[in-house]
Amino acid sequence: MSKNEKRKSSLLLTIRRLFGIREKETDLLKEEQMQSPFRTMVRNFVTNKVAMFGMIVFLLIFGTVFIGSAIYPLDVNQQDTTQQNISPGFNMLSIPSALKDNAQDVAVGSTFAVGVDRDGKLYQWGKLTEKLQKMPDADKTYVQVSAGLNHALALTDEGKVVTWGNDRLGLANIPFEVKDATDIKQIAAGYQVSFVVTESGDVYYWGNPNALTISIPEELQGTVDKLVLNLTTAFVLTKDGRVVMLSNSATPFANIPEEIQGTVVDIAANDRAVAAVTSDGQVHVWGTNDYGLFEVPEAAQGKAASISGGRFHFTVITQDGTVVSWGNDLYGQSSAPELQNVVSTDSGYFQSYAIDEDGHLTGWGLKGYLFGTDQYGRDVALRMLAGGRMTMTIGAIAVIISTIIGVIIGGISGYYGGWLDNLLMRFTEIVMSLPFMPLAIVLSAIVGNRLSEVGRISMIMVILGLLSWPSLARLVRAQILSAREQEYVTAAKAMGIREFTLIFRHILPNVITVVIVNTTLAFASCLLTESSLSFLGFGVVEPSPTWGNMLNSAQNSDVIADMWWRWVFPSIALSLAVVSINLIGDGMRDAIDPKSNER
Amino acid sequence: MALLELRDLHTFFTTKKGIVKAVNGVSYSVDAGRTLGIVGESGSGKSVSAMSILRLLDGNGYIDSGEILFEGRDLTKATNEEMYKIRGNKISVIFQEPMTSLNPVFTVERQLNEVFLTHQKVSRKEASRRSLEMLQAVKIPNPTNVLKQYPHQLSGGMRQRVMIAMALACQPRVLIADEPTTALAVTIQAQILKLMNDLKEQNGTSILFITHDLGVINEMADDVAVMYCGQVVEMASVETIFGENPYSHPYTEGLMNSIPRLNTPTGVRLEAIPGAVPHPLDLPKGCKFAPRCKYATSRCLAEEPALYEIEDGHQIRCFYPCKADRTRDIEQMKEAQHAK
Amino acid sequence: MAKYLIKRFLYMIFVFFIVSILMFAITKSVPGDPALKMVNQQLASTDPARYQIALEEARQSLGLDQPLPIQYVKWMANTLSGNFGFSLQYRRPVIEVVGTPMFNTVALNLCSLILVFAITIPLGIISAVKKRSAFDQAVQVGSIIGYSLPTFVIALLFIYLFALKIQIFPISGSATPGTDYTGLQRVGDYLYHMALPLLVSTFCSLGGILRYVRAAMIDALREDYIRTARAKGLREKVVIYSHAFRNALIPIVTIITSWFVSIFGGSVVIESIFLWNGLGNTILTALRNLDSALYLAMMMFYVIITLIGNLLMDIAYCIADPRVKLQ
Amino acid sequence: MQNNQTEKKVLLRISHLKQWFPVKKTTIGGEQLYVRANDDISLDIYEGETLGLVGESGCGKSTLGRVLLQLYHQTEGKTMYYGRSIDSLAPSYVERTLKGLERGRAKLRELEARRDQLVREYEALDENARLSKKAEKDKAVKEAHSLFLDMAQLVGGFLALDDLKPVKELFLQEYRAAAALHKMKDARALVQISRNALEGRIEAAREKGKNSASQAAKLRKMDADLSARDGKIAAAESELSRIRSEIDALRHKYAGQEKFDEYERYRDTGIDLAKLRYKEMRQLRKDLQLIFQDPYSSLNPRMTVGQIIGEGLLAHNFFEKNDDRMMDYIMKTMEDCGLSSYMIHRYPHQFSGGQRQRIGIARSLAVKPKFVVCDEAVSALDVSIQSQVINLLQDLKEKEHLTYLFITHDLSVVKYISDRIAVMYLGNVVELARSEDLFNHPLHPYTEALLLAIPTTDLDHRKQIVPLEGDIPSPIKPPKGCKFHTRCKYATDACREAVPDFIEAEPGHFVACHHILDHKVIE
Repeated sequence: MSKNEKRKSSLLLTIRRLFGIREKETDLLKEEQMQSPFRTMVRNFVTNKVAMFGMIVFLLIFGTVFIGSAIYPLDVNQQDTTQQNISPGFNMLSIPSALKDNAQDVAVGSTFAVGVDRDGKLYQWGKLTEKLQKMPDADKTYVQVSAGLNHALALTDEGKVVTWGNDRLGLANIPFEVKDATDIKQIAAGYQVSFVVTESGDVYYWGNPNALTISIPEELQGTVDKLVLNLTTAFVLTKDGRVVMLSNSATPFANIPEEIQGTVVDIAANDRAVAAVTSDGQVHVWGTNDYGLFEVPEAAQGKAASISGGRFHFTVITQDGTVVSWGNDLYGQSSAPELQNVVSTDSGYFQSYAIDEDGHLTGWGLKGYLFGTDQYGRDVALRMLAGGRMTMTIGAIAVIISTIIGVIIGGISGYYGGWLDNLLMRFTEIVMSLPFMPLAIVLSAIVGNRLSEVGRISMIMVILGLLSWPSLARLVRAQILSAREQEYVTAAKAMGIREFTLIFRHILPNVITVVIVNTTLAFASCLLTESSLSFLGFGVVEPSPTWGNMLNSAQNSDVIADMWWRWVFPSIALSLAVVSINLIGDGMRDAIDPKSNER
Repeated sequence: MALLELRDLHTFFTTKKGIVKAVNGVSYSVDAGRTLGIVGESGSGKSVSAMSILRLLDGNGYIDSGEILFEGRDLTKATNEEMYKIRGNKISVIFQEPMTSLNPVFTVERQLNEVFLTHQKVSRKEASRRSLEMLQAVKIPNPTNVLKQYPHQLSGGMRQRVMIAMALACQPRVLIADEPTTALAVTIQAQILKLMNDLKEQNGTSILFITHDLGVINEMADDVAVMYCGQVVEMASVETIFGENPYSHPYTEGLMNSIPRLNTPTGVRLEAIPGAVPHPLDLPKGCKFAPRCKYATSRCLAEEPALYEIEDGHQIRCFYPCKADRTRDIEQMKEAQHAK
Repeated sequence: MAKYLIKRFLYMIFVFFIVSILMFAITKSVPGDPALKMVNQQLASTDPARYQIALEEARQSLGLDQPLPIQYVKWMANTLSGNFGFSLQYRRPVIEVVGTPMFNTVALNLCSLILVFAITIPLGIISAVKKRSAFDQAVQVGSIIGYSLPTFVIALLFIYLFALKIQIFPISGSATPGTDYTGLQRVGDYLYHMALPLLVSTFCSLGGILRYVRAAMIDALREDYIRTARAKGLREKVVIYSHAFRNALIPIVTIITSWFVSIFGGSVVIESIFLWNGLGNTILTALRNLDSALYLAMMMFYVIITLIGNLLMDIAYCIADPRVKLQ
Repeated sequence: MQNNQTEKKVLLRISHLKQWFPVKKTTIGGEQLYVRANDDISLDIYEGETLGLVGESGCGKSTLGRVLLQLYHQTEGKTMYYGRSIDSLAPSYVERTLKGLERGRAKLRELEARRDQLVREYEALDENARLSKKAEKDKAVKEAHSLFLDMAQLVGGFLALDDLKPVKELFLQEYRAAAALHKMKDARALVQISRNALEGRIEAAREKGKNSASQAAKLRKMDADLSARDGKIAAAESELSRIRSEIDALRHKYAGQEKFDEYERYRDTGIDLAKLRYKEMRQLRKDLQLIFQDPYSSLNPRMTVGQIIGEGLLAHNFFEKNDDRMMDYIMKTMEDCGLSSYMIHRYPHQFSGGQRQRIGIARSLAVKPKFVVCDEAVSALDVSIQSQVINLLQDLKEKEHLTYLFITHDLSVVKYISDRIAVMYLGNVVELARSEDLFNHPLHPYTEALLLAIPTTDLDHRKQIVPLEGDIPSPIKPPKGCKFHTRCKYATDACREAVPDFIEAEPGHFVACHHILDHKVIE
């Protein structure tokens, strides 16, 4: 007969006995057991609306942070210059309705897209800088568009080129050849540069010459059929179906497979690789094989008609007019929808668009960022999840450390007293007289410098833990002292209870409740300290995020003023967390001794 | 014409669990120059009734109905302004805990002076002089030093003397003494009781003396009101209560028999009152004392007796006030049961 | 009293030394050779020999060649004789460097101290007297939120509101650049710059203190002697503001100092946000440039402040409460 | 009075008990002050009596009660307990003393030398000079005596022998035998309770109509074990008695030598509580119980009544943990103390003051004590409840043959309940007598004053209270000489100088006063 069975049976026995006495005794018994002090505490807490509210909020935050960061893991080193400081919102793919079924050409920019409809009207959508918003005069009719990082080009029916958006670095001053030219065939806007290709096969470009390493060999002029760009360089497809890279730097881009030369019908470049479609519909990819760019899907291989490239993906139109994308699919830019008789596509950055023969325009890929991006183009929302987890973990572990130390020291000096007590209390006072914040900063600055990231983080925990235990120690000591003075402890002693039982049955229960409350409140304050440290740059440092150091970069006025999303969201999260925890702590205190909520 | 008279006073407290009827229809009166002793167990509402007189009920307490007539005017209707003028001036109080009833951060002098400065148009110097006189009046050894001292430097007895000095500073008509000696050692209690008696003789102050100690009541009071569950169950002169008397309330009777007296022979069993004071939130329907009363009949449990004058100056709240009768009845009942 | 002070003082000295050793040890564990900062780095390339010599001289002048205990003793001796060493980053003796920051910090914190109590005490009293009234509830919730919000969040918010949206205060600094005000103008400008940091640090402290004042007041109002005071016929005002508050003051006084000390430390954040040239800012820059002498001095200063704070607390306590006798 | 011959059996003998509490030092190097809660108290408590202890608040009566139970570590003096023979506990201090017997006697010789010298000096002095010298002399006498007692109590007359070695060996043997026996008995007790528990379980099973063979077997095994142990114990006992007889033989040999006989008289079978270790005392606590004044604070709010009462039972091996019979026992105890047993699962806060006090009483009496200290057991209760509790205490005393130390400040209660009464003032027992004697003609001025100060419910002497002037002096710096002299109307120089001895003025009536009252107070 196992132990708890025994216990059960004895309970049953008593209950039966209670039945024996009188019927109503049983519910009386229930009602009585409801009244155990612990139950009462719980009831007090649960009935305290404010505290429960805090509890719910905290649990929500906690859940989101830990589950969320598990579902959407953050690559701490992932950055993207093309996506810097994008404001929150999902309008990157929101094509103007006027254009939707009447599209002629579309071009994808870093965070926006430009399109022209069959009547030659210009449209643009997505996240537009002020300069981009200044669109060229609408009375002209346009035939072709192209979008760069933060500027755009358009070609009028008279074959004139117009440019808008970023006008620095000479992007504004179109060279006179281009101005005079009447036979412009292709326009291409890139990273701080603009290109045009003429019917006669000549290439002209202007803008920041150092943005990409470009050298156009003389003999090439007059043979160019098409030009494609990525962030680092450019390639041309000659009229005789050859591919030439417009730079002689020895990048992986350079090793163009020889066998395809002369048979190429279309090329595309993204920032990892270059792809060419040969007359037999084969797709050849070279460069670096990230995101499985080299693994051309079956659907495309051998049936490819034309191709276009985004930042890390390619999109192919097959001979039977369907669309296939592959490569980086972080934002779904490589999962192309089922489309029929597509005539043209444009893939750029993280979106792709396709136009079919009746001018229906479809787009897929990155819609935008929930909480925007920061100065390195990192998704704030993602970082907040990871950062939240970091902050809370640090806080929790720090609290655990300090609680352990505090309870042990407080307990020893409270229970044994005498010289030991004296010693420990002096020690506690000394630790208390250390200036908390400065010392924490100094320590993390000095010690932290020589540590790995993990080491640094764990050091922060330790520092917080080591500096924040004294108050708890004192509290525990006081509690134990008062508990030992309790009459019922004397009673137990007089009864001849074993010392062990005395401690665990009569003294500790008084302490534990207090410890719990204190720990909760200490958790809140640890969150605060950690984030303050990180905020000052002496806690957890980039790239690994915490709510504190996400605000670190928000310390200048333009960020505060114009890029509100970079500080508002982390602030709200942190504040909510701390407030809710404090509410919980308060609730607990009130629950434990109802007199205190008189206060 | 009584100096202070409570007429059917009801003082209630609102609590989470419900309304506590601490004082539930209390009427008693203090005549000029006499001492009314109020005796009762904890929770009998004796202190509350007294605090209602000064309208010094804490937060959730309020006077629900009834009159408090002092010098002919009803204090329940008096404005705060009037109450300020009465408290400490016409009616003053001595509390149970001399240890905590004095403000620890002010000197005795300051706390005494305050009384004069509030109620009499006098200069600080004059106030100090009178304070000194008061200390002398309450027989405090070297009063000049005590004036300059803080309460914690005084012994319990001394503090209580200071309290008395403070209370009697303005020669009040009525002095409410709320268990003034409960916290004191026996010999000190005797000193304080004597002092109060002497001062009463001197200034003819009426005293409302509240205590649970029948002995003290016997020493101090001229008239006695016995309270139970927020009601006066018996009121008479102290001789009637403690002396031989044909009439009494069973509760009073019980109290008298339950406490051992010096002349109670050892070994003889005490007649204890069974049970405990009912919880203020579920008071019995009929006579509040019925559940513990050995004479209780079905009538007692059903309807509540009123306080009425059985003989001149002797009021009882009981259907069976005559000792002899009710004991006989109970005997007969016993026999009847035996017969069965 | 005197006896107590002496005893306490001795104890302070003891603690001071303990902490100083700790600090010294920490700073000595800093990587990098401070001597490098003193020597002209061009020499390294042009004339390595002389560079080495110069370096050695620098080391000697900084006393880095001696074993740590000796260095400590020397440093202590200097510190006690008022010489806090040489700031490498300012190339000036530390003592000259810390003057202004110290003033700025003290000014900032004193002002916020005064403001905080000017606000919290009346509020606390009222909400204690009107316990569980709507007003009180509001104060309660407000204060919890108040003391929960991180300093820097408040700071960013206030900058956004009062410096950027409604441009009434300067964003940062302690004086308008390019101006050479004198006299009152200068003071005015100074205060104008102090306003925002002051506002923030005050706002951040409100919650905690408010709760404390309220609690202390409620406890005081519960005491028996309050009933006595009422029974004496004292007006409610007198009862609350003279009797109750005087007693509530005892616990309040004791936290003032400890809290004051803590905001000294806490003002690091505020100072760095508002580029307020105070101790906090100085210590940060000193750390960034590994200016050990400087931040060592800073740390010791903080320690001293804390110790003195504790002493003041005891004295204040004894003054506030006649029952306490310091001996 | 140490060894007054009396037919009544002494249960507890307190001699020269002191309990001083150190006052927290305020200054460094300042002299250490003490609260002299108990200052040199000597009294006997007889089996089956109720000894009343009265005095004003702060006179140290509660302290005395708790010192008896060794809840404080007593500063000085002896507390001998006769409820058990010393070898039923075999406390370690016996061994210590025996081992150090020779050294002890050497020390004793020195002390005695010093004492004799001081006494001689004292004798030489004249009356009032003596007064100032008395304290010093008494101290020396006491020191010598207490050391002497430590040893004499154990070895008696043998202390007179020149060569203690053989005796020492013999006594050590005896001790070891006793200790071994004690161990065995404890072990047996543990087996016994688990056996009982098993039996209980088997019965419970039988009620349910189940019969477990394995359990029955187990039971049989245990019984076998027990009887085996009994055999061993018997052996050990015979061994012990053998050594005893040896000692007796020896004793016989020396009997007649007058010094031997003189010492022999001090032999004492009592247990010196102050010398016991925590564990040893813990075992004795079963016999010595305490009922508290404040029923609210003396019950752990986190435990149910069942747990509170059961705790002691478990601690003293009455039952095995979760033995169903314990429940029955607890419920029975509760009913005995006037609590309905269905309340067993209630928490203290669900009871009224009177019921709580009953719980406290039940807790103490559940472990079948011999001696109970009632520390103001009724003072915190309402008048009408007081008498209930007093009656309960009386009944239980009858039933369990208890001995009470009844501490209170209420004279009428103490007179009603107690056989003898001790009056305390400022840490001293000033008078001790049969209660009628004390009330009829008190011999100490303080007692007299106390009686006059008590307000009574008797009409005839109302308004006759004659208060005692002056305040109670601080127990930290009590007055020199007779502590009462500051308030005593009969005080003389003698009182201011010398501490009066606690003498038996009339048979069974002890008093400590220089001017014993001859007149009667209450006719």
